Amino acid sequence: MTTAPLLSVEDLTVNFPIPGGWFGGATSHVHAVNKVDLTIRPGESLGIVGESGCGKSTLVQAIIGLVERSSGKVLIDGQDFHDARGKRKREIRQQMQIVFQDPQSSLDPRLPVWRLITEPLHVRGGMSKAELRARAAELAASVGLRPEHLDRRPHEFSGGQRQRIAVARAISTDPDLLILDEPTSALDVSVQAQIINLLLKLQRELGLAYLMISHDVSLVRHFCDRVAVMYLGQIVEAGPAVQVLDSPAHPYTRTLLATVPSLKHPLPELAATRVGELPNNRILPTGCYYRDRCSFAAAGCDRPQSLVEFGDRTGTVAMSPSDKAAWPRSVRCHRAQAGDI
Amino acid sequence: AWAASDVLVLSRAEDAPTADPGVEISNSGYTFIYAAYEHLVAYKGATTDVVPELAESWSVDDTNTVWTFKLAKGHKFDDGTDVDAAAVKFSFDRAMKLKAGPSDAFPVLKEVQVVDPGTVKFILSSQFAPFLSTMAVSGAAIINPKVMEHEKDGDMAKAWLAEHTAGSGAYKITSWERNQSVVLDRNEHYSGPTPALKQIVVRTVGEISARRLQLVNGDADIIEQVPVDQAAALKGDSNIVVESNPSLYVNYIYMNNKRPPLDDVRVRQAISYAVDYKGIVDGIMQGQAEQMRGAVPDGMWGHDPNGFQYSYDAEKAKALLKEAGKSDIHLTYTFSQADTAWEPVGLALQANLADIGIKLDLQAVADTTKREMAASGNYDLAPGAWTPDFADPYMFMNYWFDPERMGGPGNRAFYNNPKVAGLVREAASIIDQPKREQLYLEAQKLSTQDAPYLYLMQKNDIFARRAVVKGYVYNPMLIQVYNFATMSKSE
Amino acid sequence: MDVASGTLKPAGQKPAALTIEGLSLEFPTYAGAIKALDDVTIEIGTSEIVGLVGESGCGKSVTTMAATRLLPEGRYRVTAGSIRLFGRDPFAMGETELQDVRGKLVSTIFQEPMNALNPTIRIGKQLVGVIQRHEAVSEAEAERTARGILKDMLIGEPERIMKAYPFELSGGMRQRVLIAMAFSCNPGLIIADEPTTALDVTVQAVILRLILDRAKRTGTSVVFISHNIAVVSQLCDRLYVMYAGRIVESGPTRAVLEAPQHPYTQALLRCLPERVEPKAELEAIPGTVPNLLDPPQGCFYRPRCPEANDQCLAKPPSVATAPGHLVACWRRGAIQPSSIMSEATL
Amino acid sequence: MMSVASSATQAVPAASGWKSRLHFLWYLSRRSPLTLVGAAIIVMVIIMIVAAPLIAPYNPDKLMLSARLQPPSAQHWFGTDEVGRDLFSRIIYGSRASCVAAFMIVLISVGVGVVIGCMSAILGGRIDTAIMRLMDVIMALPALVLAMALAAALGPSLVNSMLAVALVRIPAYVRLARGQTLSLRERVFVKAARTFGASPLYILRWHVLPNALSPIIVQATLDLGGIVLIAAALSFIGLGAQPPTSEWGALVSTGRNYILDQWWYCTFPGLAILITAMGCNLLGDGIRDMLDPRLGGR
Amino acid sequence: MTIMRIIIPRFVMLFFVVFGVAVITFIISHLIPGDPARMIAGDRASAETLMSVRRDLGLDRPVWDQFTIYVSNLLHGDLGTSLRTRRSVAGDIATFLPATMELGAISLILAIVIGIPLGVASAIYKDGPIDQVARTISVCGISMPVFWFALVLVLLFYAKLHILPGSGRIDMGIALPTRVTGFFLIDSLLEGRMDAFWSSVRHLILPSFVLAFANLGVITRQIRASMLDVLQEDYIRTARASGLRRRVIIFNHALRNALIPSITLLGLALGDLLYGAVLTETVFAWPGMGTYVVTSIQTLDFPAIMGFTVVASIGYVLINLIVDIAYMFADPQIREIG
Ligand SMILES: Nc1ncnc2c1ncn2[C@@H]1O[C@H](COP(=O)(O)OP(=O)(O)OP(=O)(O)O)[C@@H](O)[C@H]1O
Ligand SMILES: Nc1ncnc2c1ncn2[C@@H]1O[C@H](COP(=O)(O)OP(=O)(O)OP(=O)(O)O)[C@@H](O)[C@H]1O
Ligand SMILES: [Mg+2]
Ligand SMILES: [Mg+2]
Repeated sequence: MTTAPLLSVEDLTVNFPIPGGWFGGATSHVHAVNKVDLTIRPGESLGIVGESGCGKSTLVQAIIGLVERSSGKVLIDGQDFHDARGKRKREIRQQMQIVFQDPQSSLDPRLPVWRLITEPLHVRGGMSKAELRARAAELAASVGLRPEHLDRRPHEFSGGQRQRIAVARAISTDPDLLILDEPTSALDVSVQAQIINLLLKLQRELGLAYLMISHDVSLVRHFCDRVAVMYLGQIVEAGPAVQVLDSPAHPYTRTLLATVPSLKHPLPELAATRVGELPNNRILPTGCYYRDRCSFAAAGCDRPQSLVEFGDRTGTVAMSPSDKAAWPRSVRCHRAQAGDI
Repeated sequence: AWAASDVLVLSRAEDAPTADPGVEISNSGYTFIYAAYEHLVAYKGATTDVVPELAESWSVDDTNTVWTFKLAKGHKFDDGTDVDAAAVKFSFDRAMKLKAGPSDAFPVLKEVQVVDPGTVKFILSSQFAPFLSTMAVSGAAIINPKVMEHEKDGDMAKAWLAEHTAGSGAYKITSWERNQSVVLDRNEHYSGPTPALKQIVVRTVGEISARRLQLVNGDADIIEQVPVDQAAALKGDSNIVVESNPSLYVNYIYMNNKRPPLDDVRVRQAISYAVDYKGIVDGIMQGQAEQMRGAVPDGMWGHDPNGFQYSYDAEKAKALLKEAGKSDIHLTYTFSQADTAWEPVGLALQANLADIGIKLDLQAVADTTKREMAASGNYDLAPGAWTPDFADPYMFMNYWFDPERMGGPGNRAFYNNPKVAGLVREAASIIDQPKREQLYLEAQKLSTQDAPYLYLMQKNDIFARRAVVKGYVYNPMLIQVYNFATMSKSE
Repeated sequence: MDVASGTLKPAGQKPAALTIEGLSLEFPTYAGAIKALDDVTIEIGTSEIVGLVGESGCGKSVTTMAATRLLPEGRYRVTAGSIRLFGRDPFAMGETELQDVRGKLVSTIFQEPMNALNPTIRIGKQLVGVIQRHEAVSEAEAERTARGILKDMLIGEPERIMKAYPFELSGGMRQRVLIAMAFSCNPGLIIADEPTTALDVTVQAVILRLILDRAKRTGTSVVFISHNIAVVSQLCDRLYVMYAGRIVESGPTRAVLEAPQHPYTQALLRCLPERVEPKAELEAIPGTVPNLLDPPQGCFYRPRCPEANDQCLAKPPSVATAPGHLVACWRRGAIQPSSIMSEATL
Repeated sequence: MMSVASSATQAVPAASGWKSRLHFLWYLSRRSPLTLVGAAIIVMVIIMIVAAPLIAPYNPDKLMLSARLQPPSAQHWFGTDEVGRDLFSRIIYGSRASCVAAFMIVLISVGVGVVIGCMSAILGGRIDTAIMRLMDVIMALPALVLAMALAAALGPSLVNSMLAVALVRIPAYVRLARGQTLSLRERVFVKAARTFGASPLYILRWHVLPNALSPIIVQATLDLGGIVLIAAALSFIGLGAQPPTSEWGALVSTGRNYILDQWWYCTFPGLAILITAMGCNLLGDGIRDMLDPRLGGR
Repeated sequence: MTIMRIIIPRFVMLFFVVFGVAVITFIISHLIPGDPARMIAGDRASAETLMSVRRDLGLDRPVWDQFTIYVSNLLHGDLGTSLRTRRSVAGDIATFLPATMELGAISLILAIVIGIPLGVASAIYKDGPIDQVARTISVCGISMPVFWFALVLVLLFYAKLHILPGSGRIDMGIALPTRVTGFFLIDSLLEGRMDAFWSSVRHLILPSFVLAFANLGVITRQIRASMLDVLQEDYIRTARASGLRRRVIIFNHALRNALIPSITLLGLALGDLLYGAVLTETVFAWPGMGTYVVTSIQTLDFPAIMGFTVVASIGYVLINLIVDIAYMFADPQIREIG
């Protein structure tokens, strides 16, 4: 694989100040995302899984610029819109688009569908109303909405149709990358299937790359080429979706997969679900973040762990970003590397 | 709830600001001042003539600038000390030092000298005809010098005297609850016969309807500020007497003589002819007023019973306007709600003037604002009310027509006729009354022709009392002032 | 076994926890009546864990809320059918009688743990309030019971939690408190209305385990509502599949999932990404759920069903295809029961 | 007491045309007859304002000193006043001053308040703080007193009193608009617009204003009732419309001098104020209920 | 600690607001046409007299000086001297405030005692006859022109039926109770004078009812709305599903939470009470702040208006402070974490 990465995220960190001082000053920070590196190649789908509050949404929102990053870089096609200004910024920015979880709240209830779909173009400017409408009709058709829908308002649609509108809007600027933050978790399974099919179709037709967050492991397995498992703002394991999800290496990935409800295996015993609550992300633990909850914890876990290629027995050399694209599978656990698990 | 027969309850619209003779300028305060203090001289009965009160006799020197008063014996302040020359001197010195409103009644007072405890001398800087009359005004009340014990921060006991009294009158204030009631009790040391009424209670009740009901229910013995409509309604009740007496209170309208088109005498005359005086007197005032005839009201010497009176004559008014060559006149009537008649009068004027082609806008403002506008000449037409402070035509003629007094002091029409000015000034400088009367009549004749003001009406003073209240004597100089000492309640 | 009626109830046993027979219910609105339930028949035996699955809005909650009469009074109409809660008709009960039953005989755990606890009352007080309401015990006794049951819910420091306010607890913790509350008076039936949808998968597993273990231990019946078939499959002995206010299929979990008879159930299972190759097209159900203001004639699934024919214009009756396995479909014989689960590890 | 299934998979049927609207009206009259009463009152008042010359039997300013204080009769339905004007006609015409004033006040305070509130929320930081502190100060001023003081300062006239009342009402709308803006800013569709690179002004114009307006309009309708009262109260204490303009509060004020013998004088204008304010409140409540999805309507 | 976090900024705020109010009133007072000196000295005062009065009042100084003097006096609690009553404004306010507070307190209590149960009943029986009645009452209360209602009641109960007094705080013939608190009800009881007590009670009935009625409307409406909100909360459903008694649910669970948003409203209602009191007092000749300020405004007695405004705004901020603290105690989330 030699293609240049479409998106490359380097060392991305997001801290939220917690206002607590008498006059509004911050006394501490929420460490939502901690030094995340990831890359997506054109046409590829990357899934991110992890339990609630581990920083998935914050990560993608930092990528798309909805939350301020504390440090790190986000390059789309080698450019970081953070440093750009004005029209240029908008252009770089519009190479990626986001589809949110709840289609109801991500659509302005007062605008007609055609306006919603073409909003990114409207923001960009330079198109007449008629042109916008024409484009809206094309886009609507490509996501399976009928032309007569164009003048209706979002509340007149079902959840699935609304999500179609959101998808149409996201592809209106011909982006290279679509970020999907739990795009189907608010929908019923039958509707989920329609949306997933639509997204897959669009990927085939438009060569889109996806970055998808989901709770649903089987959906990620189905939808994504690669998957990254997040824990406490870090990526703890990454690699081809099928490999990671079928034979997890990191202890956390294992627990997570064991608890995922499935038709295939019974409800786990309490012992196996002994996962407790997500630890405090205000004070980051030293050493391995998962140590306190890990049943494999042993000596050496109190050292900071780094994400290294699985099977790289040396276990000490961190990967350089350019290496990662080539390395298919990596894990952040010295015991897994050592084959102790 | 009937009050006891030796307690009189008086109900009025608003609380008096103060009872300090050196400060107070409103009739509601005079009620207390005249009840609690005596003066060197007093108005006689229902007339405007003065008679001795604290002074037993007086004399004036040839230059008419030095007045000497001999004090009567036996008058005592409410703490038992005698009223002496020092007290007189103290009272006037205090008034002049405070230099508040009341001091204006003594424009030429240079010095008060104590000759001996029973004799006091007033030295004037120039001859001032109404001097003796001014000795009867509220501000000339004689105050016990001991009040200086209550002085605070050099205020000449102003704060204390605001709600207390220290005089030799029949009553003294014993309690003052702001906006509720003031209680007056008999002064034990009063030199006159012991009054029949032991206590006077003055209540503040804002609503006329409420006051009226109090009177009807017997909760109040006297109620003040009775509008004509209420008076008419009360007349049917045999327990109630509506006192309606011709007063020296006049309602007139300032016409701004400086502002075109009102600077044209013909326009002013036209307006004076355009007004339906009878309609106003009968319709708005229910007949409780009479049309003015010249500046000096009926009841005051100097009034001219045969003087010229404008009457309603729209044709003449139109002719005058035509003669003046003015058309399309647009005027504003600036008024406040201080007098309830002002708005209906304005409405009537608006209708009347419309008939002769003058458009009149009504502009209601706060009373203070209205006064300020009148004082600074920032108006076209504005209603005014005037009562004399002392019983002398000077109060009308010299105030209204002397160009020296333009604006606030009195000449609010900004009227300037040197001939009239000369006449009134001369009248003020001599003390020969027949001669003065002559001059004033002459001045009235001239000024009425110039129509600087719109002479509307002389109103009756109306209040209502229960029939059981006896002995009230009306004096046109003493509106809202009662002769409590000689009044009584009997079935 | 009473095959004809399709229930598994052995004759002569004590009454079932909940029996709903032919219940039809509607909500009158200005646009017309929303026919939320149509001829719903459900039976929950004692000590049985029964799942109720179906898409959003298909009437799962309404069914159970009607059973406990928790629907807003005056806003709905029962047009047919009957309900028996432990042999008693909730609609014949007086207000106080009903209150005695709720919490004591039947408790409910709702979906949103975030708001299901009173924000201004301490956890302990809320628990004690419920216990004292139903059991004649002293306050100290009630507190002891509450602590005990919190411990059973694997809450480490029951003392601390009892003194806390709901906002101080995480969602998973709150849901455990709610389960503790539901179990606190040892009810015969627990209705769990999507108790874990709002929670994280890891927490969900714990919560489900807690419910399951406790119910098995105390012999409590559970009605488990979910739109997640996987969850229901892990938890329930039997399940009912609902579609647009009707029960379309019911039976033992394994039987229904392994050999679904109703085209809707089949389609639903085929939607799941679990069983297909990555990136392959998922089999989506065409069309949308019917408008309950104006449902289609006959079988409600007809407009979306590939197998539908004229017969389907009449309402299909529930027929047992195997013991305890009922299907409401005219075409049940004509369709191959696609054995979804056979590929899987079941 | 259960929430209607939140994730509405089921398409809501589009409200189509007059038929569903009629249906809705009928439904409303059963569910909320008071709202209909409110609407009817407002319609009546509007008719009164527009068609005053057609309705009023007399010229409201025509003096008839000979017919003072006549009781209600066939000629004068509501009697006459102290200078013989027909009270019925004056009340009809009075609706103009009273209601138009109230309407203008609401319009001004909504307009200014919304602009300031949105700006404040969008600019944020020091400017926001400064604006909000200023609003706190204005809020802390006793409303009626400030209105009276301002009216007194600028001269008592309807316009000045209106400005004064509008001024004291502004902070309420600033807060409302600011709150709306801040909460809308957190809404996902606004976030979405930000990811397209939309400028704050774009977001204000296309997302914030249109969405913030409906709660503000509800508030304004409700306020209208209160402001009719305040405007009347100002006139009542002599700070309102200039004579001879008829205004309800002023009519009550003059009428109270005659309350013992001429009960009709202040009774009818008072009723007019009461009924109008009631209309606004009923309608406002109704609209709010209708916009509240929880309460059934849509 | 958390209490301090709320209180201290509020006190800073208090100074800020009072200063702002002082600036605004000062500016207004200087815009007003009308010469205070003329008011004191009288219309006919000569120019000389006017000058002397002006000097007395400090009006001859530059505006800036006047302002600094005004503010520094303010800091010493000196609100200046009323032009109309010629007394210190602070003294006037001290005199009139108790009357208003007595009236306000009684009517607020009335409004709360009637309004809350009415609102609760209205919410519980939503759309039923009780609700319709309660809504009608509340909408009448909100829409009622206070001054007119007062007049109508005076006409009815005083003029026509003669059963209740129509003006003042106490009967004519009864001596005022010795001033201790300024509340007649309390003072007369302290003195053991039942005649004065009952007379004061009778005088309070009409004005406090008028004033209560408007607030009753607001309170009922608010309680109803927040009760409706609360009643559809999930935790109420939980409580119902747990078989708790209806009474317990309504009073222990729902009302408590419904009151929290209502507290803020009560704070605002207190502000409105002042406005209503102004009008009520005017009609009932109640010797309180309302009458005082209306008369002051009519006569453009600016020191009095400014003094009143400053005091009222301090009152407003203090009330809000109390409301915030009450809010904090009612809502554990704020209490515990601030
Ligand atoms: N604006 C914010 N201010 C403070 N903390 C925040 C903010 N946004 C998120 N957080 C915190 O950052 C952490 C990560 O949140 P995030 O929403 O990214 O999690 P997530 O993985 O998307 O969870 P979920 O699966 O529930 O959506 C959480 O602890 C959250 O509380
Ligand atoms: N109070 C109500 N008024 C009107 N319609 C209602 C009411 N409650 C429920 N409904 C309707 O009844 C139908 C069934 O609702 P119900 O809540 O039982 O669905 P559900 O299966 O529980 O869905 P979900 O999975 O979303 O909870 C829905 O169409 C809903 O709109
Ligand atoms: Mg998220
Ligand atoms: Mg449900």
